[in-house]
Amino acid sequence: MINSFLGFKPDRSLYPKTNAEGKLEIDLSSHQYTKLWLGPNHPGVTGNMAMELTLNGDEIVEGKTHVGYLHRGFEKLIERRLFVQGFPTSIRMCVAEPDTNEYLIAACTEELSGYDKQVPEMAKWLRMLSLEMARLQGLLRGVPGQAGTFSLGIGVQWGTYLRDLILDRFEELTGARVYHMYIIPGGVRGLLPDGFKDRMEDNLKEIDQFIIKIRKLIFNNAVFKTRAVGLGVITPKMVDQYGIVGTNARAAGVKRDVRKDNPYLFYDLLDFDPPTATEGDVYARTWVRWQELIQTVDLIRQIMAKMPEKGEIRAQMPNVLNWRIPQGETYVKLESGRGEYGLYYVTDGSDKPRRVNLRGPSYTHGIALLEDMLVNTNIADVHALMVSLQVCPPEIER
Amino acid sequence: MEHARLQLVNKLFNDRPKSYKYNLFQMKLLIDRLTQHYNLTDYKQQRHNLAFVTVDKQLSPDIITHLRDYEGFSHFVLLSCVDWIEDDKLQLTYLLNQPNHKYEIGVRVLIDRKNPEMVSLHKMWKQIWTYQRELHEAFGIIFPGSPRLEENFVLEGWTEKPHMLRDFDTKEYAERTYFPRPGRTSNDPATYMREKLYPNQPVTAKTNKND
Amino acid sequence: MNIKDIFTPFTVWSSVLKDPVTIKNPIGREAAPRYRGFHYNDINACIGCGTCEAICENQAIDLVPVEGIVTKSGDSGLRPMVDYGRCCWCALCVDICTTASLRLTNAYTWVDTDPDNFRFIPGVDKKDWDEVQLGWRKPEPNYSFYGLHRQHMGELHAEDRKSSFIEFVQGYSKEQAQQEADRCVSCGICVATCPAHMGIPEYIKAIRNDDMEEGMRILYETNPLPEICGRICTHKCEDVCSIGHHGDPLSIRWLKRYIADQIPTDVNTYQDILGTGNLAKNGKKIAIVGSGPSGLSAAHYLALLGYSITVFEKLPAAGGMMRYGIPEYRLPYDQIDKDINYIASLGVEFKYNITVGKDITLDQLSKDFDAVFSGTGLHLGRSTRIPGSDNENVYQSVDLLRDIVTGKPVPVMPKVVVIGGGNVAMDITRSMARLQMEKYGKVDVLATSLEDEDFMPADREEIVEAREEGCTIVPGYGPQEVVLENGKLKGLKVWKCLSIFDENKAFNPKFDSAQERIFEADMVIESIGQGMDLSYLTEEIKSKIEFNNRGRIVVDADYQAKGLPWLFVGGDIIEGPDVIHGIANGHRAAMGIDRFLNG
Amino acid sequence: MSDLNINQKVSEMLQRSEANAQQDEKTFVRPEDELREVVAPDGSIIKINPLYDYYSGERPQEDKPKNAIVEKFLNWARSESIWVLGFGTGCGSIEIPPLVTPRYDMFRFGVQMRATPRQSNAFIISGYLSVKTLKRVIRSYEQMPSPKYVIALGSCTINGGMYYDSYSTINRLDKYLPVDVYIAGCMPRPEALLAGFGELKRLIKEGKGEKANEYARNFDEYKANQKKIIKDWNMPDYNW
Repeated sequence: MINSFLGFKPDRSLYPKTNAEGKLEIDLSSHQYTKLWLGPNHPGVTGNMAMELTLNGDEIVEGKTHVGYLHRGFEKLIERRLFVQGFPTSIRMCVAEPDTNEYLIAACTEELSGYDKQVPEMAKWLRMLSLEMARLQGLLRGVPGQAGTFSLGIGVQWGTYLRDLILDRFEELTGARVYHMYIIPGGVRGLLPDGFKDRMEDNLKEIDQFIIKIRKLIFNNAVFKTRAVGLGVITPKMVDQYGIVGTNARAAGVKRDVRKDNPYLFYDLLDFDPPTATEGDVYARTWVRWQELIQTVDLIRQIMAKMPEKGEIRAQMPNVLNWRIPQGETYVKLESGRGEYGLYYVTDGSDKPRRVNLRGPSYTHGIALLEDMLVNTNIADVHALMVSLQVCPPEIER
Repeated sequence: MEHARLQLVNKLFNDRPKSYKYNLFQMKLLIDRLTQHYNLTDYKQQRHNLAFVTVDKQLSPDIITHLRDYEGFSHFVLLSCVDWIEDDKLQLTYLLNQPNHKYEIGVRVLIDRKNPEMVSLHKMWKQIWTYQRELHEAFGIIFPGSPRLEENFVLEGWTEKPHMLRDFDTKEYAERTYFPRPGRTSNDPATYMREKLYPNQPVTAKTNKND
Repeated sequence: MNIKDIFTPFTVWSSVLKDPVTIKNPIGREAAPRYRGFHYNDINACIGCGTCEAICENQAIDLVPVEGIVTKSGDSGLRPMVDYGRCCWCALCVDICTTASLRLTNAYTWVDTDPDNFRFIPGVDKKDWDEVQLGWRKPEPNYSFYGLHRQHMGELHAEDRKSSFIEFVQGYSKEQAQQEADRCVSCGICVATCPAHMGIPEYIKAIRNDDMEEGMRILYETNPLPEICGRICTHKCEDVCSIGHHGDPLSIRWLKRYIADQIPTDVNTYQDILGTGNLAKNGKKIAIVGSGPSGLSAAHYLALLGYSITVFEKLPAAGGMMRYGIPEYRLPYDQIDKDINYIASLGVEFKYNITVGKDITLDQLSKDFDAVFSGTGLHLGRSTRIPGSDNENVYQSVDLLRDIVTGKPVPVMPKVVVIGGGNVAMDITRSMARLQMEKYGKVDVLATSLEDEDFMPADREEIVEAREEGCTIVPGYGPQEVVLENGKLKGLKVWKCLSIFDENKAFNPKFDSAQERIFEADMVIESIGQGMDLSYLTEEIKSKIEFNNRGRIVVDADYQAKGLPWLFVGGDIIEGPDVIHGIANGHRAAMGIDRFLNG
Repeated sequence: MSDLNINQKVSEMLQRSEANAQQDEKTFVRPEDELREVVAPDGSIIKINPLYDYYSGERPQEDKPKNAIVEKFLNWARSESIWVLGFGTGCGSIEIPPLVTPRYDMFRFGVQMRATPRQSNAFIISGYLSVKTLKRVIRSYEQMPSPKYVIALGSCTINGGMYYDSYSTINRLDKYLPVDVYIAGCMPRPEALLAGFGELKRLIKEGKGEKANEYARNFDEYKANQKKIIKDWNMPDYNW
């Protein structure tokens, strides 16, 4: 679409031929193609990931992703740790939205040990609050960050400042800025501090201002429109083929939201409707995320209004040092800012899990989908694509 | 305010069981239909919207195709592997999601641990080859025909046994390879107190036995 | 795209006029009050239990000895050292800290050029943030990593139990025992305090695993009388239990009883479990005088080593004070028999109704046997020697308790006053209450002690239970005179006790004669301690061995009497009245005898 | 040093590394990196060894301090213009954006991010390093012009942090790269990072920021350590 807009018609005769199996036949020694490695050391790549691009001019004919630069072997390490020790380890699986991991570890262990009914109500509200705050800070990075990939830096400057305000609230509530370690099996680790809601409301007001400004800055911007419209289109058919979830699916018109489909915590008490779009391109995805930003602010307000003032924060659980969970397996999922985020958890009756497998949305978005979407795009659009799919490498390789 | 909140909570507890029951009912019907066609060796209803079934290795491609094409499990969630080293088995779990009824089914397949091989399903969903590539690296499972199976996924230059197998000891490997900073020693309180306070006293009874 | 899209973005220029959001002085900006920064440990409150080390998923914490901190009962003398090359500031160590001494301050700046510096002992190594008060502390309330409250032990109701001698503590069910065992943090602080150094964390682990046989094996490593100890041990371990610093201590004694109760009474089962069915004899013979805890313990461990044991007992049944001093409602006889039958099944021979010194002399024993162990205990009641204490209605508690067991008629009168605040005093108080209940249908027993309520030597629960059963406990008074009227006992005159020990910490009570009370009584029971009866030692033997200033025989670490190599002495006559001490030094004396005879 | 010496040294080094390449590293050479013959544009056939032809076999050189006054001036200048390579190697890189944005604004302290190692003189190792990343980090570090500094963030760089038992991450950064400043925390807050930059500035001003020279001096030792864990060493020893 963008190419036709600029009146540019690529010469398809230069493209590599495909063989009988449908694979590209690229002969590098023919001097027709260039191999370019993008990342891992590259400021535009989110996280630490490499893409091996085969170029024809500046157009990509083949893209291969290379992950593993952030591999720490979490799933192996958690197998060596007690159930309660799993959550400080697991949250480091994704630095962009760590709270989701805490919740999943807690929910899986509670479900398998039969304590899920005993989690106090207050703890559930506080879990929801911290999850929504995590989504908010993720979106405050993500929405302006999309414009940042087209070299529009001012939104990033604002967004990072506002995200920092949310991190200050996190610090008050949980005791840490980024790795909160707040949701623990059985409940949470603290009540709201005095005056938290007022300070949060002040921050939310600032974010309201920002939301309006960002609309003028990004969505009514000639550069952004020209480059984002028509880039990286996801069709509704692709959603199931690739396992696309979250905002990426919703921007393609497929309404998938775990908070609505399989409500967890008290999400069915909140009044919201996940935003959708139909175009499925980078512009639509950013637009959906921007609307979700509005919605998340609203959800935080709803949660703060509906939650009780005081209450128990943790159920009485077995001694953490002796805690054993009977044999079983489960899959618990939640809606993170990037989409369905799930944990497959297997126990074998000992005091440590048998297997923990994280299913992050980036796993499919960042490898299979991204590789196919890179073809026929321009080098300059690679980062835009990557950010628009919200690829978070640490959750791919774990 | 407090009253409104209580009303909300009540609404929740009144409404939820209905959707739970609906989900459960749908899942029961599904399992009934499946058992008519296939031989399920094990079935467990983990949650109202999540069940696990165990099927034979040969049957699994059939049943997964059936679930996708006839039961609407169009969303492939994940492919995972569990190492049951005691039974000498690897368990592959294909987790599928039904977006309309909003429930999930986990298809468990037990394969031989000594000679792990499984049919590749990369033609069915476009992201499965990634999982298969990861499992090949992490557990050494072979998926014949799966694209880029032999390529490195997360590791580079790995010469040990597949790293996710239970008998690969990561701590021992790390200590052997990565020079932990020396100079740390710790004491067990009970042992330390014994050495300090009553070093010569018997702690266990000796027995003189006829053999 | 239209022309508007080119101009709208320029509206951001409106921000030019806004105040900058930059923090003027970011370095050292104060973190939130709950921030998890660097560690601080109150080393005086810390007991070095090591739960912080156990919970740390990064192995960031080491327990190291610290200069100036002495290892003593209830304090391992170790303190946590944190490695900031490992820490992830999750504060699980703070949340589980049993003494709540460890906390995280909200200081967070530490820049260094040497990576080896990032290792320190919080609270000992001086750091800039030691004075910072804000930071992460254990969340309050209702937040704990282990159960704070002990499982309630089923008991008969006071009204029911005071009318009979049936055991009133019912023991744990399996669920209760497992939940109680679950509270244990396996720190092992208790092991050093237990005189027998029992493997407490290990047998509690066996309960968690529901492996009673393993638990039994662990118990018999150090204690051959688990049924008895599980009921009447003075549980010094529970006083130092680390989780007792905030919350109830673990009920270690009841858990021990739970294990022993699960094993059937059959001695063959015992032998199968403990693997003692087929002991090899080594041909040497040992005589044991007295079948109290120390004698039984020595007999058991010597029998395991293959010695032939003969136990001489003055009374018609084995058990010593456990049988003749402790009332049946606390320790039923069938439980004593259960433990003793097993020891007898190892080939230990019991000779009852033989008084050493009278029926057979110690010298004769030394000739017939390779070694002699004497654990004769404290069976003589001590008198207060106040005016009137020679009255016929003034009794000694040990005598009465023994008479209750042997079935001799025991004088029971409507109003009884007991002098003493120890466990024996409580035993006689409660026994008398039961007897009164039987005879008169009501309870009127009063016990008085020198010590204040908080310092009474009796176990807390004994006092509480005695009161529940209708007894009156009046602490803090010293007896002055048994009031007689025409030779008939009328009551006991007491003065308020001001202090018990003088400046030199010698026993020298001071009284306030103005606060005088007279307790009406028909009989007075003295229970202020017991003395030993060493009359079986001949003058010749006495001249060879040494006595210390308290009149006790001087022994070495193997409980070998100084000057008389074949004589080993243990139990209450060495350590004072306590069953677990007796068991411990019976075990050690057995090892000593083995060393003495086999080099 | 005369030209002859340099040439001799280079050829020796190339021979040595080529011998290495043929012996133990053969298994890890990818097909496109293998020795092969190609047709040059003029039609002649030439042999190429992609791994060694594209790099030089140079060794890092020690930078001797200059005359005292000049050196002092240079150190002042260096300390006030710390250009950091924008390579987010671990979790800690999430705290870099707040630093470059208005709230903490590290530009006012003379610190800024650069996209390429050629323009940077400071390297923030922001936490754990997997072996795969370490290989790239070494290459990036060696490409940076001297004098250069390394700032290590968090527990992971000191003694492995929470990944002490991971098969994939290194435990001690100082075995593989010379580190100037360590900042404690998991991860350190932006304020602590600024304090770290302050400390680095002080070190440079005092002339103690000489770790790049240490790397040159102990080059063989560092290489030995690096090669011990990077099993597929399909690159020359020094990439500048």
